[in-house]
Amino acid sequence: MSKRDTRYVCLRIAGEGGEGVISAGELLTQVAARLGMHVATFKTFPSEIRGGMAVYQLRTGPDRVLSQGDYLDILVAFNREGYDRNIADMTSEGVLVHDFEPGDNLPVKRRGGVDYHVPMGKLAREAGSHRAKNMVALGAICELFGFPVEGLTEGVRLKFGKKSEKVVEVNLKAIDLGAEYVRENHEIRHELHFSEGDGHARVVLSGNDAVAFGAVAAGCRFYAGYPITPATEIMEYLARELPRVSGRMVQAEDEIASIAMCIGASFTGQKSMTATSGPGLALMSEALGLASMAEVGLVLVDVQRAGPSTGMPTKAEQGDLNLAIYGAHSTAHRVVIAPVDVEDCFYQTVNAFNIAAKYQIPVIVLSEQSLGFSKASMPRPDFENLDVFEEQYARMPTDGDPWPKVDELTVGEGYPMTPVFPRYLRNDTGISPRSIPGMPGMEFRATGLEHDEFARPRYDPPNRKAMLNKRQAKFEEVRREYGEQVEVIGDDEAEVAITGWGTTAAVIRHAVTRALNDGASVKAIFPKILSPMPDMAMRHHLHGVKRVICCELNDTGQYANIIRHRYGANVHAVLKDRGVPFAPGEITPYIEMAIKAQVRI
Amino acid sequence: MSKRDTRYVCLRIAGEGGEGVISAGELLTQVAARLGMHVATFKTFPSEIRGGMAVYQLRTGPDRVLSQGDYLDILVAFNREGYDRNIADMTSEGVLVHDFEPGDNLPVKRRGGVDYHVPMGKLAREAGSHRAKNMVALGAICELFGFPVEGLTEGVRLKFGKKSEKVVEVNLKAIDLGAEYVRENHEIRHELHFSEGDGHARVVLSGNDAVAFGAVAAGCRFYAGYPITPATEIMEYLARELPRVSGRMVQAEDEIASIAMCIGASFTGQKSMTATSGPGLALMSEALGLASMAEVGLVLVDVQRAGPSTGMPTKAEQGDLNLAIYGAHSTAHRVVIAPVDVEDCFYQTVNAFNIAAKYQIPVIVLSEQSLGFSKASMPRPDFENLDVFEEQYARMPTDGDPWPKVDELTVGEGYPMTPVFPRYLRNDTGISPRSIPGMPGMEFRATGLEHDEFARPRYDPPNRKAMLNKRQAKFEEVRREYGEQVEVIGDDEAEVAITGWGTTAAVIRHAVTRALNDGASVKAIFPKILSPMPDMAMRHHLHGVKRVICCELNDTGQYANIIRHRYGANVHAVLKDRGVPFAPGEITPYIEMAIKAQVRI
Amino acid sequence: MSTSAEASAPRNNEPRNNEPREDEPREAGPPKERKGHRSDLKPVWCPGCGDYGVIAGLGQAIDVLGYESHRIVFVSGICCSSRLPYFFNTYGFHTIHGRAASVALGVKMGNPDMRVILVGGDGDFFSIGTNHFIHTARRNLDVLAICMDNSIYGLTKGQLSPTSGTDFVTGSSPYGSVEPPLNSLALAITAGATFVAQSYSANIKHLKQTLIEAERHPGFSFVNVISPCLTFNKAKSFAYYKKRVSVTEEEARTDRAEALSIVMSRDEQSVLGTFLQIHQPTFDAAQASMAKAAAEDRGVPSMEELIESFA
Amino acid sequence: MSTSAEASAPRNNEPRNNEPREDEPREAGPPKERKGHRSDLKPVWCPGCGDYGVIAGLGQAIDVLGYESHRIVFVSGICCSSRLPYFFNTYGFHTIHGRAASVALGVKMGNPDMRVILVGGDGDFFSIGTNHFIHTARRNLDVLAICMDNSIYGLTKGQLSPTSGTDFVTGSSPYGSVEPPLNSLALAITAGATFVAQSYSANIKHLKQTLIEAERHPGFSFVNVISPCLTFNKAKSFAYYKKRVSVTEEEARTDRAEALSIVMSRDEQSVLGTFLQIHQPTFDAAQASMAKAAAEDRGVPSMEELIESFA
Ligand SMILES: Cc1ncc(C[n+]2csc(CCOP(=O)(O)OP(=O)(O)O)c2C)c(N)n1
Ligand SMILES: Cc1ncc(C[n+]2csc(CCOP(=O)(O)OP(=O)(O)O)c2C)c(N)n1
Ligand code: SF4
Ligand code: SF4
Ligand SMILES: [Mg+2]
Ligand SMILES: [Mg+2]
Repeated sequence: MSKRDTRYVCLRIAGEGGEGVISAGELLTQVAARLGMHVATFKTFPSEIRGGMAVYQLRTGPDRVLSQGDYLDILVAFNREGYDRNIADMTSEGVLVHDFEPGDNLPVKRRGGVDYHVPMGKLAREAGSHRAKNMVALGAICELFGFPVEGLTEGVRLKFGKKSEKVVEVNLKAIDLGAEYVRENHEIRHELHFSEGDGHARVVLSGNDAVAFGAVAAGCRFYAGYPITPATEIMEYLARELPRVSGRMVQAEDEIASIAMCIGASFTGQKSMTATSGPGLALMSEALGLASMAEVGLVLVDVQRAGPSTGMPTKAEQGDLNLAIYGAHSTAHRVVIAPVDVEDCFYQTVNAFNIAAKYQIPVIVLSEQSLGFSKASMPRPDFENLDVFEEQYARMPTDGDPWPKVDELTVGEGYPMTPVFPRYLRNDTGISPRSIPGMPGMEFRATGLEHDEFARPRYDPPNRKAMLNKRQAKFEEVRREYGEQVEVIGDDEAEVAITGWGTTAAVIRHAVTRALNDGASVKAIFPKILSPMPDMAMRHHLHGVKRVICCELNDTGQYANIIRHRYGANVHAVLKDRGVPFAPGEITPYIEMAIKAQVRI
Repeated sequence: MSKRDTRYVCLRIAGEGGEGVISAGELLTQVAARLGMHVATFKTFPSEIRGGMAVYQLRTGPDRVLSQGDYLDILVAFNREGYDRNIADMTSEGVLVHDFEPGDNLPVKRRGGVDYHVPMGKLAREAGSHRAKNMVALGAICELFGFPVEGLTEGVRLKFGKKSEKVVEVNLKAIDLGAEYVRENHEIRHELHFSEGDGHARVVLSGNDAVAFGAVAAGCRFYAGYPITPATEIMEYLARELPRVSGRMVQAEDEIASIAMCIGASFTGQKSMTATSGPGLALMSEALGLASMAEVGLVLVDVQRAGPSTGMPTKAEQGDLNLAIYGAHSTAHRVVIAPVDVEDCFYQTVNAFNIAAKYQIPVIVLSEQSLGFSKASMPRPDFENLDVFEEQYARMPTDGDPWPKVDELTVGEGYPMTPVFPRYLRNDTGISPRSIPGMPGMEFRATGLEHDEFARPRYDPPNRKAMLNKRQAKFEEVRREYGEQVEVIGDDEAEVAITGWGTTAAVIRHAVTRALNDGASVKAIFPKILSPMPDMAMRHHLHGVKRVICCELNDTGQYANIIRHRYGANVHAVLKDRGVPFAPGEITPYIEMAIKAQVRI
Repeated sequence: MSTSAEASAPRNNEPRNNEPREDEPREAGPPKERKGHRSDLKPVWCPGCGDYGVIAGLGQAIDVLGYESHRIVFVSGICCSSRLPYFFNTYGFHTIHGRAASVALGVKMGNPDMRVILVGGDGDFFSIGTNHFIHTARRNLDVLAICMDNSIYGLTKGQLSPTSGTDFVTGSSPYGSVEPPLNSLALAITAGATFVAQSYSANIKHLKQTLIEAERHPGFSFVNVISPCLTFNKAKSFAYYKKRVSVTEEEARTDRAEALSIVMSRDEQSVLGTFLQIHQPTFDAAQASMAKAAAEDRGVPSMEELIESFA
Repeated sequence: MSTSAEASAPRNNEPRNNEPREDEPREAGPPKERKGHRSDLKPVWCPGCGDYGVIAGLGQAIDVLGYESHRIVFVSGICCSSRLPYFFNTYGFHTIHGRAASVALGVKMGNPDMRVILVGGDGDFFSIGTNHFIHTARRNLDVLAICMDNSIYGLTKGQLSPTSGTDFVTGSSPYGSVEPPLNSLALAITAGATFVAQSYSANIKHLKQTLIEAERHPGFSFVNVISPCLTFNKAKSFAYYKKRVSVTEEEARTDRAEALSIVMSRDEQSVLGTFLQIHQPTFDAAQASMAKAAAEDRGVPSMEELIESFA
């Protein structure tokens, strides 16, 4: 087993909802990123509106934080329940910072580690408000683990400065008191220490932030959506920012209207997006087919949550891959992309818009509850060099340069050639010239019926075949353009490969990185696009592989089945569907077993 | 190549919409069935409301008619267009009966065969109405091919007797004139002859009739639906007949309401059904998930049509298998059954209701446009011995026989045991006891949220795991109960197998029967249920098979992919997606190539 | 599980009673001390949420109505308000967002003896669910529909609702909404509801009385209950309504146009009272009559008889 | 494909014009002889179908309005009537059943300079599409919505429509419908349409004039056109309407309640005329004002500025 990399620290704050757990965690995260630390977070809050436990966890280190890791190093418990419910997740050598009498008969006893008692409530009241308990905790954390207190005080000023000077004062006092209490009452009995930042100030976004922001960067100027957990933040961000850049955000009456509005706006040339979760994606299935058939590009973000039906709306699951790929009557092509972490959410969203515009096709971005809600640090994107596709519309023909001829054979009897705009012109790439309302001389009627190159309804077999092929050709173009984009880490010659998608890919990366450090022969393969699958590259990387581990958060192995039927691979599916993400330590044993050829395929 | 079995005759009538093509064909079919001939039909009519060609085709023979075969033996063309558009489908030795001057410069010339001119229009006017053209044709058919004219005249009396004596007279006259004209003007120059019936009078139903009628037989007493081609006839039949048996039929405002209404009615213990086509199934995806999660059984019939989107609503395609199986966010179990012919539509619908009621699960019946619309003869079912499942509801506990204990472990902390009805009790089969509104003492709250055995919302991992397993167990029970129900014909030791589903299975049967007659070593495998797949039996029958041919009417091989990923089979997919069904002759070459190991897998 | 209970539910395939039910106001049962059939589950709503008032008024109304718990079916969609069925020990169905009206129709068709109470929030009823609301009202299905109107999306943490109104600032309308509000009372009257009333979750007496009358009315009864969301709609709090709510003394109208002119005047938005009550055939009764007539005219066929239409 | 055309469409990412458009009645352009921008495709409707009248009246109205073909976008759902966009050589979108209103909203948001005309049948608008109709009307989106009402489902060969009414016999109501009809004019008024009229496909003069006024009205204009289906609704034929149709002389009301009381009286069902016209801010204009204000208040940010909110 690989030794823990002690340069990474995983800290969890736990308390009642309303005690400021989340805001303390977010402040710490923000400050860490500003100082150039790498940080990734995870939070849960009670699924009912009020009451219950709130938990905020962050992991930091000197380099990219691959996942939340397996165990807590530090638990900051605002009360007994915070301890009881979280202590099982801490290593036995972990550090506990708490505000309760450990003398109480604790149901779970620790078998090692270091405890520090800090009377957070009491000190908060001393500082001027019982609500500053969380700041006392932060002060103590600075003192205990070498987190730069100046950064924190600066952070408090930035965050609360506008609100009121009084709040700033109370909070700073509370931080002081927390730090002071530790200095005066505790001797440091642990080794854990936050690693220093590299000085490159980073920004902190949640997966939902990164998608929403990425949309703006990609040129999205129309959004329509209907609120649904855990996707609502995307809409709320765009409600604030789209109008500033002359965009429009409409809260639709339901999900069907949302996607229909996007189809309408895209038809006029606006880059459009909607975001939803599983139940909404299901409702959109029919209209998505229209987008495919009428060849209208748009981006649909599905922040997956645990189902089926309403299921567990605040819990994690990767259960919508089948629906995204196969959720259509007949063949309705759509591209499916699943970002693996927050930074990827940004770039894949830009990617999604580019594909949607270039290929005139709907693109589904499969995010996930635990990704949508967790914040992580990332470098500011280089906007100058960001690849944003700008569509070239068709131009009116001139004498010397007329519209391309359509195939007389498929136009056929009873369907005369006419000089109207050949909106669905067939060509090698399947990508037809497009005009948009307002362009004179190139009027056409978009349609969800089968049609010919002039967009006229047609049901005869030769035309049907031609148009099916055209749409398929376009899909194959996407496969070709993105066919190389498969991330591979590890040993090229390995007989064991591990693969996964979305958030699970990030955890697999972590597990594989560890295994490689231990000298294991394994490779990890992550396709960037899940549909169309990058077959060439996948076949190449799977060549010579004897056993494939597929990990995903659902109970039927949706992705594993694809790997099986497309590549005939020997797949062992490692599935989890309890509403919580994988930890790398849950994956490691399967890698080991696969290497020893012990997995049952 | 196998020799044509001349005991089977395939006849097509073609004319303008409005010329009585369909009613003539239906009359002939009905009479043939009454006389104990086996008959199967196929019709197309223009997809626009009016105008265009109407075509009716029937194939009869001394034994079960497996499919429409490859070529026409007889073409009855009411006019030139009827000839032009259909002649290509006739064998060169075929018989043409027509009402136009073949002297006209025909674009398609025949290279053989026999022609008989019958002035149908003229004789019809003689008989008293230009609308009796079709009856003149029928008279000629009787005379030319030995169809019993007494049966026909009897049929006319039954059909039009109630309407008016005058109509009967005119029609009988027209039949006479047609027959007489042939007798007096033509010498019989062909060998084709209808085979005699076996005297067992059969009934004639379309696939839609058989589904609707099957529902009534299975105990369906609630139907809600929204009109859509090609499923509307199911609703229209039930609108007429359900009220007579105290049932209820509601035309809902849309498809989402349709399935929601069925869920409501099923919840009260009524056997419920809705029918739709692809776009409707897509819209129902979300609510279907509720039925799975709340464990409410219902039957959903999808009469597939060509997509995507509105596509080609009057054309054939088997494109909804993916949507039926995978069209859900997360794992929402549903059973999927695809009848292969008209008779199967009846029995599989009964089956679907039995499964829905017994397993408290939604069941999708995948019919298809060409099946829904074609009529075929079948023997009257033996209603006495028809297997119709009657649900036993839970009973109130008594002292000696209390409610089964639920598992204390999964109830867990904060969720006390209560004496309420354990609606979602876990047990070996996953099938929980059920109560319905009106039963005192067993009240419960059905829900689409994840829940515990008492139907209370619960999101914790242990309960989640237990309930996922419970639902999966139920699905495995269906697999077990229907696990042997795989139809296999042909050579058990064959290295080549051919498989397909729904209407295509019927055509494959035909092709394989021919190949077997030719001595080929091949077997055909048809699972009766497509989800859950009968894995045991499929594995058994695929054992030793080296090459598998999968035929289906869609362009991505939806079923072929399942065979690949479930059984790792070497599959060559034969796909067709032009809006028209397979003919057996299109399948035969693939069987031959597979036997010679020439197919590319 | 052995001794059979006295079940009043129809068994499978047992013919429904096709005698059209009398479409007359129902008589109250004997008032029993049942505490409104409340269940053991504690509501998960925020402290002070208006929906607590609704549950209280509803419980009291049910006590007066005297319905047995196994004869009541609560049907709800998805939202804070839609959690209500869990808190009663009756039959219940917590369905999906927006579709409760259609599920309720199925329940009522499946077993017309049940008292079906449809509950939900303003978004559940009038955003995603509008179509089903309208057509269920049009059919005059005999159910009681209660909308807990807080003019906000509570469960998803504060977005615009169709009843929020212009200039309203929410998470999804940070610059103020540009959408005029939907008048749910007017919509119900136009769509075809036959009993339309408004009440308030802080006036439990009025609420209880209104619910009793609405439930006794045969046909589609709609009660819009103003039920503030303390957490996400600070603008329309109890304090806000305290000044605005008044109870009308006027009688319910029997003419839709008249009732409409009352509920469409802006000032009437916070008036509590019953605005419309008309007696029209219910969907349940009309369906039963139709089935009875069909069986009489064409006979109740056996399967053997039915198949002869295909001979 | 080389020389660029004079395109008036906004290019990608080019900011929309946020100047709120004047919400005043539009002036007519110069009447041009364009034969209503008809396309080469011949309608596939049955001979004598009422929809031919609609296409004629619409073509004449467009001639008078003088709109150029590239500035018109027809949006339809799925049904016989929804085939209409194919028969005009303008931009068009034949979408899916019931969702045309939402697609139209997207089109209008995407390019507010377009004249968007929404067409469909009674089922498309008022059965599966009711929800979108209501909320698009409520927002007062600046489009013209034309329902070709034949009180039947034509394309699917004759089933009950929400506007058919009680006792109506169709393929899906063989014993006569038990559902009261939906009053689409009343629904439009209640939902928030700001121009509501009825016309008749056999009175092309009235139809043309009504469509011109409706189209010139800024905001959601709804015109219900009685347009008989000869094939599947023999009961409501031209002959049936001939006796019943009358043209009102009254002025359009500016008060919803008043307009409602007119369209709700049964006798008024076959009255042709304009029942409501009110001037209220359109959704388009309100959205533009909001965007303008947001940009002024908070500035038009570059991406570099925007990301600082995450720093
Ligand atoms: C198909 C679908 N879309 C969206 C949601 C998310 N959602 C749940 S409740 C709700 C609206 C809640 O507002 P309201 O109906 O007014 O009820 P309240 O919570 O205020 O009582 C939404 C949008 C969902 N569960 N399902
Ligand atoms: C989702 C979906 N459901 C059902 C249909 C079938 N369908 C097509 S048009 C139509 C109704 C046609 O009636 P109407 O809207 O009144 O228009 P008309 O044909 O009478 O002009 C229906 C039910 C469909 N195309 N899509
Ligand atoms: S969020 Fe609002 S509506 Fe929901 S429980 Fe809390 S107060 Fe009630
Ligand atoms: S079916 Fe009716 S609505 Fe459709 S085209 Fe024919 S006449 Fe017109
Ligand atoms: Mg609400
Ligand atoms: Mg119609």
